[in-house]
Amino acid sequence: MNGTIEAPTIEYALLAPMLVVFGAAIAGVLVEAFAPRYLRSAVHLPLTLLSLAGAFALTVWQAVKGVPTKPAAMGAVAVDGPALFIWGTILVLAFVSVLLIKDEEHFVGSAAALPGSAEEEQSLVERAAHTEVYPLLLFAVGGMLLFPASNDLLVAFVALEVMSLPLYLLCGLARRRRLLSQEAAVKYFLLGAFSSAFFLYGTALLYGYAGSVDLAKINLALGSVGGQDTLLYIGAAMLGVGLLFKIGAAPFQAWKPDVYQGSPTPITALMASGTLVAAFGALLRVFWVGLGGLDWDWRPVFYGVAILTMVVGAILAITQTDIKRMLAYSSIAHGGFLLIGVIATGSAAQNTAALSGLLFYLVAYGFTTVGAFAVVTMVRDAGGEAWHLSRWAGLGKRSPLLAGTFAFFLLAFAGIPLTSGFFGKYAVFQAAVSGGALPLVIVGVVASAVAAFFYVRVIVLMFFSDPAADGPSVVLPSRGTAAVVGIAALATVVLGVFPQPVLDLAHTAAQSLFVR
Amino acid sequence: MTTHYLVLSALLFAIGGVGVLVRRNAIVVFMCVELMLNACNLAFVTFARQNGNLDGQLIAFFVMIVAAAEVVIGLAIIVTIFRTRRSASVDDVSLLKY
Amino acid sequence: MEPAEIIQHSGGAIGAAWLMIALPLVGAAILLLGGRRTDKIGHLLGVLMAVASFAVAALSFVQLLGFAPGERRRGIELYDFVPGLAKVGLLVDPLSISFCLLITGVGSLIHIYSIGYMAHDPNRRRFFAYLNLFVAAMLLLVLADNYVALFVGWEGVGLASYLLIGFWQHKPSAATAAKKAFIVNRVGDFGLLIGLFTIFATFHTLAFNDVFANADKASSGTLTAIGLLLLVGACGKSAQLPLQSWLLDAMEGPTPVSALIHAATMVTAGVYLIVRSGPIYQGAETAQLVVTIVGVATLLAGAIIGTAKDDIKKALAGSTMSQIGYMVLAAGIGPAGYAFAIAHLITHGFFKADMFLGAGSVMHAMNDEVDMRKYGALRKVMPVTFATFAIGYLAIIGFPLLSGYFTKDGIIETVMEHNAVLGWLAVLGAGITGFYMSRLVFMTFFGAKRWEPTAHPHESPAVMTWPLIILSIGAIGLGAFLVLGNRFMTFLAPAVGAPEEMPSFHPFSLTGLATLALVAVGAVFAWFRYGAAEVPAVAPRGSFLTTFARRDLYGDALNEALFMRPGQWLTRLAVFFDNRGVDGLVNGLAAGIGGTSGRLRRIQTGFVRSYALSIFLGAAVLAGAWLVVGNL
Amino acid sequence: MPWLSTLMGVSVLGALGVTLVRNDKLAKQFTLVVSLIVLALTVAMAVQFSPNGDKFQFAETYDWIPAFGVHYGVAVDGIALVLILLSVILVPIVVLASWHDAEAGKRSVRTYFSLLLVLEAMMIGVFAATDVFLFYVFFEAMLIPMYFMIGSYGGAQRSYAAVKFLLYSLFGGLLMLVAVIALYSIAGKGTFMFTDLVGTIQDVTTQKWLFLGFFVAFAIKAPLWPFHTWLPDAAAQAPAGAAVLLVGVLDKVGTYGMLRFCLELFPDAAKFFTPLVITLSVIGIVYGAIVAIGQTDMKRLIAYTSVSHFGFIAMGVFAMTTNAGSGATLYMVNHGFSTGALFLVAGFLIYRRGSQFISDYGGVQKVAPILAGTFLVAGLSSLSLPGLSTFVSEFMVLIGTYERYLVPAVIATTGVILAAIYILWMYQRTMNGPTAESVKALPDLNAREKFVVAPLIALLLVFGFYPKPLLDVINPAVKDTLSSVSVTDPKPAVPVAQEGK
Repeated sequence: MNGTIEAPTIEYALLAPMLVVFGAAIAGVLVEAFAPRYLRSAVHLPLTLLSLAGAFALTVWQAVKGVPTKPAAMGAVAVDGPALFIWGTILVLAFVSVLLIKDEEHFVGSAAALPGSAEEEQSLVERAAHTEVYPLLLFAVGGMLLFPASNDLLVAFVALEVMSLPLYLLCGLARRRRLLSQEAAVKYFLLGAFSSAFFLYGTALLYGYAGSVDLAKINLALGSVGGQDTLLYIGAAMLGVGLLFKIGAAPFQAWKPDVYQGSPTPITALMASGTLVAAFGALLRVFWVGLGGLDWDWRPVFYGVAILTMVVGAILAITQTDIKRMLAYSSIAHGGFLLIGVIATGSAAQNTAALSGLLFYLVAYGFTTVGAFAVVTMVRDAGGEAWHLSRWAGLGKRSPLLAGTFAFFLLAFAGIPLTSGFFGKYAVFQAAVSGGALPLVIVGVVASAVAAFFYVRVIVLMFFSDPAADGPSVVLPSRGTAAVVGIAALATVVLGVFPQPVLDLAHTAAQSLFVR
Repeated sequence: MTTHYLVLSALLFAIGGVGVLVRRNAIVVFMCVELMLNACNLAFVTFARQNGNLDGQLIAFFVMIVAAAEVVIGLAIIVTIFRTRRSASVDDVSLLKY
Repeated sequence: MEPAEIIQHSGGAIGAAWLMIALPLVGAAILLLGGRRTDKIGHLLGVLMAVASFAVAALSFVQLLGFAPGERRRGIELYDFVPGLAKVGLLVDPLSISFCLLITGVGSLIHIYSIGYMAHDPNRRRFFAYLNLFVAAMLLLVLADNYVALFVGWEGVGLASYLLIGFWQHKPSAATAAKKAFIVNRVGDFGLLIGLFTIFATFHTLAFNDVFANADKASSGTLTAIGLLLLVGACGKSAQLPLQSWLLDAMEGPTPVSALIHAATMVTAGVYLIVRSGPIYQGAETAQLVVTIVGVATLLAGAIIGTAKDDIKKALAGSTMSQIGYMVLAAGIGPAGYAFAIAHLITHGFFKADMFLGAGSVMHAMNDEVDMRKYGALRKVMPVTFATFAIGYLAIIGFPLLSGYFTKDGIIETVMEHNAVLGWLAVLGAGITGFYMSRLVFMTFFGAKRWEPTAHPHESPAVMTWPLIILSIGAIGLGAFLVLGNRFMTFLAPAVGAPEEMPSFHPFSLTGLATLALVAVGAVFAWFRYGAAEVPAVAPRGSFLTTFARRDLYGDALNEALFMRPGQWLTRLAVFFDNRGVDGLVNGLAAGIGGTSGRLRRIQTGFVRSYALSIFLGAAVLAGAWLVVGNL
Repeated sequence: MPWLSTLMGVSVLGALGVTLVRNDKLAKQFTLVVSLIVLALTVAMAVQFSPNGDKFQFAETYDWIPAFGVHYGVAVDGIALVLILLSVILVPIVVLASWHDAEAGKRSVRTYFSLLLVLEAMMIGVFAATDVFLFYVFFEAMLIPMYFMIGSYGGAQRSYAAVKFLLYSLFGGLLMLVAVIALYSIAGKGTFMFTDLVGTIQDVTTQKWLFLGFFVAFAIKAPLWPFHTWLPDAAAQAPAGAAVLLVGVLDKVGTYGMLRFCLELFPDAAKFFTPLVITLSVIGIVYGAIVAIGQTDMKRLIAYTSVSHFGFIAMGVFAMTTNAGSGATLYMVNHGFSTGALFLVAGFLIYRRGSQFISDYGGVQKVAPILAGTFLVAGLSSLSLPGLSTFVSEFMVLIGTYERYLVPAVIATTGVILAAIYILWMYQRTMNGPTAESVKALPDLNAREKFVVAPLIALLLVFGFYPKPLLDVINPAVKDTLSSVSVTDPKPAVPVAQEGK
């Protein structure tokens, strides 16, 4: 390599969706800087929604125009079938989550003010609001888009941080229960930083091994380079730590319950859906593209991780008394199920099946999750959202429709037929079985049987037990929230009865697999 | 001879990691994380030298910038929590558990 | 000589033989579904149906006599009941028609009698419905041309007896007795069912014709097994040892029911089954031997029980056991015995019905008092009842020239030829019969009045006495008519076969004289103890033997010790095991998972640093695992 | 005409309709009408069924999820047809029977009846499904409406019972799911159509594992000993109507599944496991009966009798003789009617007195003769008294089993005695003896209740004396099944010239 540096070529068209989101984010910052306070939210909301919608439109256009077969931006970013599918998913989920956020009930007036202090009163009186939420969210979404599309580890690292940092902040901005919120932020931040350090170290080692951070090059090196396997293995493991942390796979799941519980519910919804999707996208890309030649080595390791994750998620959820915590553990368990799909690699056809199954699962789970958290935002009492399960007793009698919807979401989580959750699980398990991971599937079904218990428990609470005297009331949802619940429920039904279209889409997306 | 640098970076990384585990003060914990990042930088640079390309050194810069961004966010969060709790000990923030 | 072929038949009374079953069945249906509306006509309809059915039987009989002896087995196709298993048809032959006549004839008389006996019972309609049901089921049992249909009738009889014995269900004792009767019968049916299964497994058919035609082809082992299994069934229905225990409790039912069960239906079923299944038994000596032994044992046991009972009905019940024992004994011998078995069955039907109805008439007069120690000297106040009862009594003890004399002696003679030991035991039985029947008569109709002050005995109304008179006529003459000149044996031969040379009746055989002598001794002994002497109002403690007899030879005690108590114990054990064991396992598993969860969630301490530790260690483990796997 | 889809469609539309009706009374009548329409349609379909025509008739097949090779495929053979008939006959009866049951619960009456119709659609679907995956979907989805019916409208322990029922069945279902997936991948046909899958699995070891996957699910559903403990709880807590559908129809899916899937898909494995299954069945027969004798709660007692009866059915299925197979299928139908009648009459009794405990009754026969009478008839059908249809089926099962497995059949026959004990003892304790104070004022059956019981008893009697119509439909289907398992009836020791008669 000589000193001359040739100007990089950037396929802006391909990257358009990301650029739009990031652009909107920056614009948002400018709004914060110059627009008068009373205007801000009025400007932010349409800006955010439009940008997300636009980005989605561009993604679709991209997909229709034809999936590129080689990485973009000098091999830094790969906009391929899976990436586009994941982008679409993330953008839709983000859009839905924004509808939740719109209702500023959730966010603190001024984060700097001490809880219960005069300042806070003041900020409440002024109806002050952290409208920075929107640009922050957009940055996070941008990161989510970049993360699974990043074709080299450096970009992946940057994307990881771009995605995480805003979320750290957003976690701390809850309006109610601010101590918990701040604690969630601190925990998420410290642990996130910690884990990303591992990711970075892994990158360094792999760079040392392969002489490049480009996934394709690393994969090439796997065959050629010899003698430095230790470097390779430890590096891969460290990368794994960073990615599995984001997924919340055991033993890196510890942050999930605390953060999910403490954060403002809309942010939890975004994290539980968007972040998870992005993280899985990245995981797949790193391990299938970057370390694809190594799968005989990492599959067994993930085997263990998957089993542990499913078991921990399912078992710990049983005794939870806080709805958000319970959903967090359930999302851990689902992460385990999804990992089954990651492991089910093999022939090209096999990979396609596994990948498409995984993608479908992500969509199905994403929607249901957002819906579930949206319902959580609506069940409130004096102290804000009623998180404790005991407060949900008899909800089915007070407001059958909402409780019914929530029960439906729970059944979807449990994977009962005629809900999206069932086909998600089925697709993944199916792929795993034909991939020869039968034992894993058996653990999976046992885990889902255990998991079914705590979903059912909530249904029992809502429908079969009598309402508490001072039980929580269901706030009349803002149009946004109502829309979210509606969309989620609709998606859960449609994907549960006519999954074929989405399956086809996922299949075509997976057809090309990841570009190398 | 580059192995010495690698060992050093590994040591730094380990020290940082252990620091995160043993120190109570949030700021210090965070500093340890920074230390880990810098250990990575050292590794990058070393490997850059070993592999004879500039990528590693380049990456180091990226990492510094990211680290800087992290500092901004991190301090913001830590400061708010310090204001509310009058303590920066990470062991005090343990309301969320089980 | 072998049974004749079955000729498919249609037309005439025999063609309409199904009416015999249908009529009473319809009667029962109308009365049960009709509800209170039919209270008025209930008893009349019941009687009408029974009599009509008797008419059909009589006509069929006449038509049957029209055929040459070899053509007297007429089969009637009805319909395909269970495809591949059983086509239901009727078989009208000398055997079944004899039963039909007995059932419908005596049955009708009992119906008529019941009009008077149940006059004051609010549920008389239901009573007649059940009676009709009983008759219908019994007719199906004897007319069926295959074992499935027979079994349907068989259980139908069981049901009817359950309903009738428990007719006064508000009395716990009645309800229990009914239940006991059904369950004990079920034990018998269990054997019968297995028997049918074996038959089907062997022949792949359950039709009498095909089975009997091919019986000789089957191995004697199989035939023995079938024979014994059928015997179990027979024991259940005919109250033979060891399944006799229900019969004495069955007295809880209204007296006409007892008459019906003991004389015309139910208990005779077992004898019918054995005789009908003759071809099978002829291939299995062992089975036959067992049958005869059971017969003898029961006839002695019944007699002994009869000696100690103060309850008039129970005493009669004992005698029934004993008499059925005679029939079974004869049936066990083979063609030589069949004719006598059935003949005795018919005559017994008459005199036993006569006596039971007589006893009913007495109870009716003594406001339902059954303890004979509270009777005495009734012959004057109830002349008709006494007269008819006396005839029945003389008939059963085998007083010369009355029907019992012919039929029972016939049996004893045949048995004697067949096996002396059994023969002498049968003679002994006859002697005991003489004793306990005399005892019964003397305690009831002779001696001093021992009535309750409230009792104002009176003769029963005509509707009750006329049946008695008719029955007693039968009790007098029927035996001679059937036995003399082997009339009945020749008639029956086409159905059940007959011995090579017909037995000749010789009145003054050694056996006959011995029997008479013993009976006389018994009667005289009874006279001195109960006729001439004063009968204590309360039963004396009596010897060990007496208690033994009073307690039904400890039959119930035995059942209780062997089956009931262990059964209850087993049940409790099973329930406990089910709740604690099986279900406990299920719930335990769930609880276990819950507990694990409760403990495991404690690792989520809430301290960042411990989370970090888990990440750190996780990373180490991951790397370690990777190195291990990678270097494999 | 797409008969089966129409049937399901009508029920589903009915279910939606009910939720729209504003007034409860109207909703009930509406439900009744809908269920009667479905019944009428089914009968109309049944009469067009030609017993000796193709195996599956009224077939409809559309792609549902090509990606998984899943079809919406429905059709009926003799077995499925009679079971569907059973279901649609029971539903209107149950509707009529539970006229007031829902009012006890705090939840709306409309929900209850709409759930009932949803359940009906699924019951039809599960029996009609010719696509294994579709079958599974119905198999699992069925749980949900029943779960809510028990949980919302049941007795004191309802939520415990409902959860136990759901999780237990769900667990079995998930094991089956694994087997279903494995079946699909191993068969490699790319389709879930039953007929295409038959005979695809040749390797015996594979068959064994898949068999177990299916069998356990069915054994839990049926339920077979020792997977039965959920049934007494569920049945005892469910409202009488729901209990009837639960025991009468839902559980039949288990035995039906054994006959249809376990046997035809994995014949060798089925033969291999026959001793095991027969043993379990026999244990269930005796054990269930004995435990039933010891029950103090009427509904639990009836539930345990069903455990015993399901033992008979499973034994008949796995005896693999024409008689036993047809008998078992007939048994499924008869048991539906008989237990249905028993549960409903017991329900009436309990509704009057407000207690399920046998000890709280006594001498009811005196005050409510008709109720007692119907109770007795139902009870007698449960102890399979000749003249009632249950006898025919039990006799066929036993005789068919005896042909091949002598000892099990003999042991099973003791169930005949035990049945007499548990039924008659319950009857004596509730109906006979001196009338208990607490039931002195018990009213007898009213017109509605008579209408509920009459058809059941009529069916029991009619098929008790003339089961041919049903058997003519069932026999060919069973023969076909057995031939596809390639077993033939054992030959008699003494061949008799003309068979049958």
